[in-house]
Amino acid sequence: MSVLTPLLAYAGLVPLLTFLSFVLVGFLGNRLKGLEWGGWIAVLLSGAAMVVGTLVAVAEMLSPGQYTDVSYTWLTVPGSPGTFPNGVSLVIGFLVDPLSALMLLVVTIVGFLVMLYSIGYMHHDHGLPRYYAELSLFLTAMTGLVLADNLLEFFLFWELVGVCSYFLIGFYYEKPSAASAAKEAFLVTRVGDVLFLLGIFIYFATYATAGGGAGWAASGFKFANGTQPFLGPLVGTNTPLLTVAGLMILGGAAGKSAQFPLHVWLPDAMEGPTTVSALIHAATMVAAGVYLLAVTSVFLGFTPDDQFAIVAIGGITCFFAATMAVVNTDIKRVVAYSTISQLGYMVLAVGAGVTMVGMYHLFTHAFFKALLFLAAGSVIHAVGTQDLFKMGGLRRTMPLTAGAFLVGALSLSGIFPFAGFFSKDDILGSVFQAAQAHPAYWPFFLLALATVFLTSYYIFRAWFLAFGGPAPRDASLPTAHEGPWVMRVPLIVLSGFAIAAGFFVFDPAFASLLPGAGVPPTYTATDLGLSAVSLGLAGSGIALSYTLWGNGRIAAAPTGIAAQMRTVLLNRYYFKVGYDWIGRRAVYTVARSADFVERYVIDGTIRGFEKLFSRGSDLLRRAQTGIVSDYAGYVVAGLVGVLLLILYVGPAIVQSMGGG
Amino acid sequence: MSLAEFLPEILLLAGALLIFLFDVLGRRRLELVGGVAALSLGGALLLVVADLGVSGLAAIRTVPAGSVDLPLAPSLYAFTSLGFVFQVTFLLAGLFVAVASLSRPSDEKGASVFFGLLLIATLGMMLVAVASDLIFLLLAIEVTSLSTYLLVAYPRRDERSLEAAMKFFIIGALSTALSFFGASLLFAAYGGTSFYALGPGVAFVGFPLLAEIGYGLLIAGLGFKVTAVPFHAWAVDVYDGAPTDVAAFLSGGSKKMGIFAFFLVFLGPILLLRSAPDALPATFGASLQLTLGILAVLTMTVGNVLALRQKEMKRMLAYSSISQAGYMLIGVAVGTYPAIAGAAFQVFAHVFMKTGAFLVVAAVAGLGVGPLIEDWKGLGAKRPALSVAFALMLLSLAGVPLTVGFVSKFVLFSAAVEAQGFYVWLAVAGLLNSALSVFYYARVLKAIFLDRPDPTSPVAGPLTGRIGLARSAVIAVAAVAIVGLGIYPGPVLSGISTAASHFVGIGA
Amino acid sequence: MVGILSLTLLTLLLTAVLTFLSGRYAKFVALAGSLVFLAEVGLMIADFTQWAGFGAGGVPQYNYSETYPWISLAWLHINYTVGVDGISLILVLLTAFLQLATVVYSWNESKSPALWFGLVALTGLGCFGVFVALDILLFFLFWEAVLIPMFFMIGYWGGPRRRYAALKFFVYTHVASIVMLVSLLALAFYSGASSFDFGSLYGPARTLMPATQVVLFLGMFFGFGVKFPIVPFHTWLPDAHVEAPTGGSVLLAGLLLKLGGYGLIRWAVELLPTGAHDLAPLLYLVAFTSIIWGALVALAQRDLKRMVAYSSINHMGIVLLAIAVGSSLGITAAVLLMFAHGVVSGLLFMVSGSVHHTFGTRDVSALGGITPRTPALATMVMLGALASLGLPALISFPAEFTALLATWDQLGYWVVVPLLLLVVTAAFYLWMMQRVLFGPPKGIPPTAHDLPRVELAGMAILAGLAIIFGVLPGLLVHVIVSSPISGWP
Amino acid sequence: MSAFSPAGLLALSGALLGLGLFGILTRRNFILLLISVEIAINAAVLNFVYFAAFSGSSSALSGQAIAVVLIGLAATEVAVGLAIVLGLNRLRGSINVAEASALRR
Repeated sequence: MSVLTPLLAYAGLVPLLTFLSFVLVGFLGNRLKGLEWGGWIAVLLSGAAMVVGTLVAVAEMLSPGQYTDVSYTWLTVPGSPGTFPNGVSLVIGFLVDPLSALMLLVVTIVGFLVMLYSIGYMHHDHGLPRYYAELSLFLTAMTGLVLADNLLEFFLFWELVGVCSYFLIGFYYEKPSAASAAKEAFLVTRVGDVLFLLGIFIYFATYATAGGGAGWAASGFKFANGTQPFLGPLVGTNTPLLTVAGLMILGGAAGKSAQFPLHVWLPDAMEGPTTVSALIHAATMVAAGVYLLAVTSVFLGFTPDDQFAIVAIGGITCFFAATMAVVNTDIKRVVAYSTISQLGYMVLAVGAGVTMVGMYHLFTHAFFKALLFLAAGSVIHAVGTQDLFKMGGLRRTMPLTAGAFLVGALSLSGIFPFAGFFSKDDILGSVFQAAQAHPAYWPFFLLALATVFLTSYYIFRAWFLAFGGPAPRDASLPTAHEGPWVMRVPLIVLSGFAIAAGFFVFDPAFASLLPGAGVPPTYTATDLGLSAVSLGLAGSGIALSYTLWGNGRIAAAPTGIAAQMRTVLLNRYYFKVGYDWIGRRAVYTVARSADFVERYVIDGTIRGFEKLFSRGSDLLRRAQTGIVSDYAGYVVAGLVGVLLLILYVGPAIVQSMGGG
Repeated sequence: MSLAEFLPEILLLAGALLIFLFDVLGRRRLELVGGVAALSLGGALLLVVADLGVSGLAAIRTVPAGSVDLPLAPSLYAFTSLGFVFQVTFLLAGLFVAVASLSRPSDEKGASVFFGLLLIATLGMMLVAVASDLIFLLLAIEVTSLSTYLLVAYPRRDERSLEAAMKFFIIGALSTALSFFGASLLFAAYGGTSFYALGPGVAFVGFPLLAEIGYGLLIAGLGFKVTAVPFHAWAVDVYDGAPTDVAAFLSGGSKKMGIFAFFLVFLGPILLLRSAPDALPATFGASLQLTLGILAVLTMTVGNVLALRQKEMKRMLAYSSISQAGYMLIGVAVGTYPAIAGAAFQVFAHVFMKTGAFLVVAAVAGLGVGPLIEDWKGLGAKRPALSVAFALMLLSLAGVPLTVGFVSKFVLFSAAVEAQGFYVWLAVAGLLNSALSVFYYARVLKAIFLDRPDPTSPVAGPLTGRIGLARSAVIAVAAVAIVGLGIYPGPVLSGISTAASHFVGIGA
Repeated sequence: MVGILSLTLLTLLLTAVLTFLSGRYAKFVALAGSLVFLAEVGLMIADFTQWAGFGAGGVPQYNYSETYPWISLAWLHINYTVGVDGISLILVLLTAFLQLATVVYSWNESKSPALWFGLVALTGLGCFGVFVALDILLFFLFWEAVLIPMFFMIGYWGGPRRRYAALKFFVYTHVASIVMLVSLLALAFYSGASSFDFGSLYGPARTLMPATQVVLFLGMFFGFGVKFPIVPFHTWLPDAHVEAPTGGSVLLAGLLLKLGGYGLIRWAVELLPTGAHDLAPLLYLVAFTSIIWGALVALAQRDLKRMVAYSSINHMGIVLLAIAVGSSLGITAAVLLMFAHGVVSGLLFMVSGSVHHTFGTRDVSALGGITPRTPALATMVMLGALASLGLPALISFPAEFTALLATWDQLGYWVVVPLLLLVVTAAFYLWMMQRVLFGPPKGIPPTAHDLPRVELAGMAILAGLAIIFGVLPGLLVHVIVSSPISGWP
Repeated sequence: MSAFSPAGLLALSGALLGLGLFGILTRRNFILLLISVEIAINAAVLNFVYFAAFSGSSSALSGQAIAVVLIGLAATEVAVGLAIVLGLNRLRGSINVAEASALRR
């Protein structure tokens, strides 16, 4: 306990502050030209949110393991016999526990820095009130997600961050590619969301009455019960149903964190402003998938089968995404692929049972990846292109940016003593250990190890192409220059984090935010050996990169099988093509055929009836000849008919119906 | 037998004789003869209402309460509450037509013939309502038939009227022959013609086949009156060709008489089946009901389908009239007292809707508007009150809520469902048909209220003709009754329901 | 003493009559009437603490109930009986809001305004009546009464094929009501209930033989289902929507479809629980068909209104699914979803209407990049679409979530079907937004202006509801669960 | 009375009715139609007279009386029919019923 502990109950202030920013900027932004269209309000309030967020995190550090939950009933349905005998309560609440405190720290700090950076970066754009409002709303949703005290609320904010991401990717909505990318992002993550929902249903229904008292359902399906997990991880229950539930959660996480095979949207999401990429598509929202896995593993737990699936997805993704980064020529997309790849590492760690190690990497990654993006943004801001092959020599005109990018790249590559080294190394070590207990993990460990080489190769390729060499390869580029102070300060701060964040966990107070195996990392002989191997791989990656691309060199285009592989990689393994085919061709064709059936078969039948009646009317009226003898004929025919009915048909029918 | 019991009928007869006397004396002004007719109809109506036991009118009651609703003894006539209800209906139809006709030109030729025959025809119907013997019934029907043939033909210079009368007569005579032949076969089978002899609990003397054929012939013969399909074809031509006021009377009166005749003739075997299943071939009652049910469905469906694309207003109303007869036949086919009550209420309601509608058509024709539905375009703006009244009548015919037509159909179809089993399908058929009917009523409403008049149409002009006070009053009364009974049908409906329950011998 | 329900009926009737008679001041009368209506409903809700509970003999009681004999024969007892429970109250609230929003939105109606606003008031009257009537005849009377104003709205103010659409709408739904009526009558007579009152039907009906219940339920399911509408009896809906004027569409989608859902819950499920239970597989099948079909066909539409219409079929399919599930969670979800759909589809139809008169077309592929020119309209398009595809913090989300949770509870993995179709729903709305709102401007006439103030106000009412109750669905659920349904197995 | 069989008589009256109906259906001349109707009615008269011979006394009207009334009715029918045919003949100059078909459909 400390003086700050009572603050934990007010963690809800963080989303509230940013929501206030959303409302103010959203409604008044158009009249606040002097305040950068409300941008400064957003900066101020996100700064306040950062202060509160940091204080909350510190308070949590000072009371290790503390669970503080404040919640409000959202809706209550009374019980009925069956699954929910005591009714269903859905609540909205704010839970501060070590994990959420850590996430709060990341989100508010990066959020504030990006907001500040935006003042400079976005200065010349139109629609700034919209931008700042949406970004504020995003922070609201993201901090809400972080503080969610139950899966439903988690999902609620999860969707909201998704829609903010949708709007921000589509910020330059006049560009068809941006509009299309926004839609794609929404749709692909939606697939994951649907799986996530199914997972929620399974958990909710399965454990409705578990957990003592009136049961989990009646208590709002909360993660925590005051001071401890409500249900506790379901260790030892390895039922198929729970495995499916875990897989569904993994599906949701894969959608949000762009894991294989739902990774396609993230590179395209780079259509949004670079600031958005830094905040949403590098540091926070995409990490929410990992956070989801972590939260699930802490409060609900995964079955062993789930864990294997998670390890597999993580391992495949980190390698698979890295390969695509190797050939890409767009500075932002290279960084985007590296994000997917790094998220793969985190997923791998969570799957391997060392959740906190994954979260550790999430923490360091948020800073160095945001740094990389903001540095890239600085470059784009200066030269107006994202094509690496047009750039060159920018270290001369933009030394700070070059330095920042270098710090980010070193951290990403896992070079000692940068932040990335500690966390990534921790993952490799932990998975190595886990693989000894679970041999099936070995291939994925090897993939992760190989990725270390690829990572350092592609990120330094990007650095050499952009900053190395004498001058830009495309002479038509404008002369680059550093951005204003609002852009430089975040670069400096983030560089500081990218260098130092790795050491934080060696402080026990901070480490209490990551309570679990593997944090802080230990360094046994095996670990040191593994570190040496990975450092060696990273170093050789840098070396190869320098050989091929250093000093303004352009490597010769590959030939033969390598060229073919390059085409495959440039086409992203044809995943996008395939998904497009499913979406545009398969589903749409089915929809068109349904429409055809709708118009001509279903509705056609109805119209057939209409015709029948009007034809019938005309036909019957033809019998009204006006000639009385015909009418007499009808009478006689009717008589015959009536007699037949009474004497023969009627009795037959009546008898067949069983007498009277 | 006391003559006083027949005071209403005598009043009608006396009125008719007085009118013919005036005619002989050369006093032929329409107001005079029409006034006599209206007064005798009104007086008779008052007396019959008193006979129904309506409180406050006991003093002028002519039939002793103790002789009403007695079990049918072998006699020529018997007084039943339901019969009185039908008498009220007939008299209302006659009165409406008579009063409305007062608005015709006072020097019109043949006025005394018209009003005299109107009274005689009503008299025939009144007698039908008290008949207790098949021959008495058929003769009473003949009284009405013969006078209505002549009523249709009374504008002697009109070729259309004469053609209509000719058709009416030929089919009518054919039906008469069939009815009497059927009656003779029943006579052969039962050895008598009293409904008591044909009714429940009476021994059957032999020749079951003759009885069945006899009933079959009677369906055909009486089917003519109720315009049951396929005995209906004359009706449209006759309603079309006849003077519109006469058509109003035919649809409001003579058809209803047919329904009552159906009750009298066919309820016997149907009820017999229920009380003594072995008196006739066991399946006969059911197969009779089946036949009547099929006839009902056929009638309403054909009537509606025929009306769907009809372009002339009068013919459309005539076809719709046929379909309405189909609904009423449901009551006969079901044969329970709620169904009879439903049919009787439908008959009662029909006076206001259909007779009223024909009277409006006559009024509009008097304004110089043509016979086609499209000639009515834009009338809503020119004659809003008349148009709204007409709209109410059509909506009521369609069975739209808050009109009497809705209540009557609701009760009728409820009753069919109440009988359960096979009869539920009659309700379904009836309801589907009422859905179908909405089409052509809506078409008329659209023409009147939504469309603009053609420039050549009289409606586009000043439309200065007068409708006349008497006719306006009748139309207004009918419209008010439609809404009034639609919102609060309570007393009338429960009276009819009680009467129907007595009619089948429950709680007599 | 006239109770508040009768008073409200009277208010609506007076509003309708006065509106018809007040010529060019009709809109003011209609607005005043709608506000009074809303106030009365507000009073009811404010005063409503909980459902009246079961009375003697397990007969459900209703709040604010009134009974007067109407037709009383030996074999036929019909009363004027009205009353509400939580379910009806919520739908009444929806009625009041939608009527107000429609009046506001169509404030500038220039074609026979007296007639128009009168018909709007009549529709409100009919729907209100349906939701509060507790007697077969009274219920049917209001049920049918709704058709007439809607018929004229479509037939007189509609698009080029309005006559066809109006007739189709009328006949289709009328035929269905007839089947429903016959089933209700049969229910009354076969059960031997002492009157047509809901209360006196309740006990006898629930004890009917299972076979009878199944047949009767089937009839009612068809009758109510066409209003839903259920596939394959749904083709009246797209035609009616496409041709209907905007206000008509709003009321049609927002209120008329709810009549079907309400009727099914109150008159079919509640009275024939065994029938509902035995026919649940059929209901599931139909619900799934509607969900899949609605979403798929919507995906192939280019006309904005048609798209929204088919998405309505999809959403009402989920309502049906939740009703079929039948647990208290399911029924609650169904009612909440009906409220949600009423608000959201109303908003979307307003949006479609405004798109049409702003740009002269509703063809999604003919439009593009309207956001800069008409930001308010674009915002509303976005809000409507997002609400419809189930974005949290907007009203559909809590409803869909509870509905699907209830579905999982009963059906297990079948819930994947509606879940996957959520992706398709998202797909067509996103495609529509991408085309219409984003990209380079296209198909924008030089005269196009942003929303007139009244249209924006009408939308704002609904958008506000979508947000308020999206954030605080508990306010609605608290009322909904206060009904006999919530006491169900 | 067991020896009594009405078959022969019924055949006769049935034939008469059939003849009348045949005439009504085939003749176009109004007068011939009237005669056909008469024949059909007389089939019923024949039945009444014949079955009256062995009917009990339960009937309020004896068969013979009915027969007489029916004959009178037939005469009235003819009178009305002739009135109509006269009017028609005066206006159209023809008594062919098939030619009077202005009212139709």
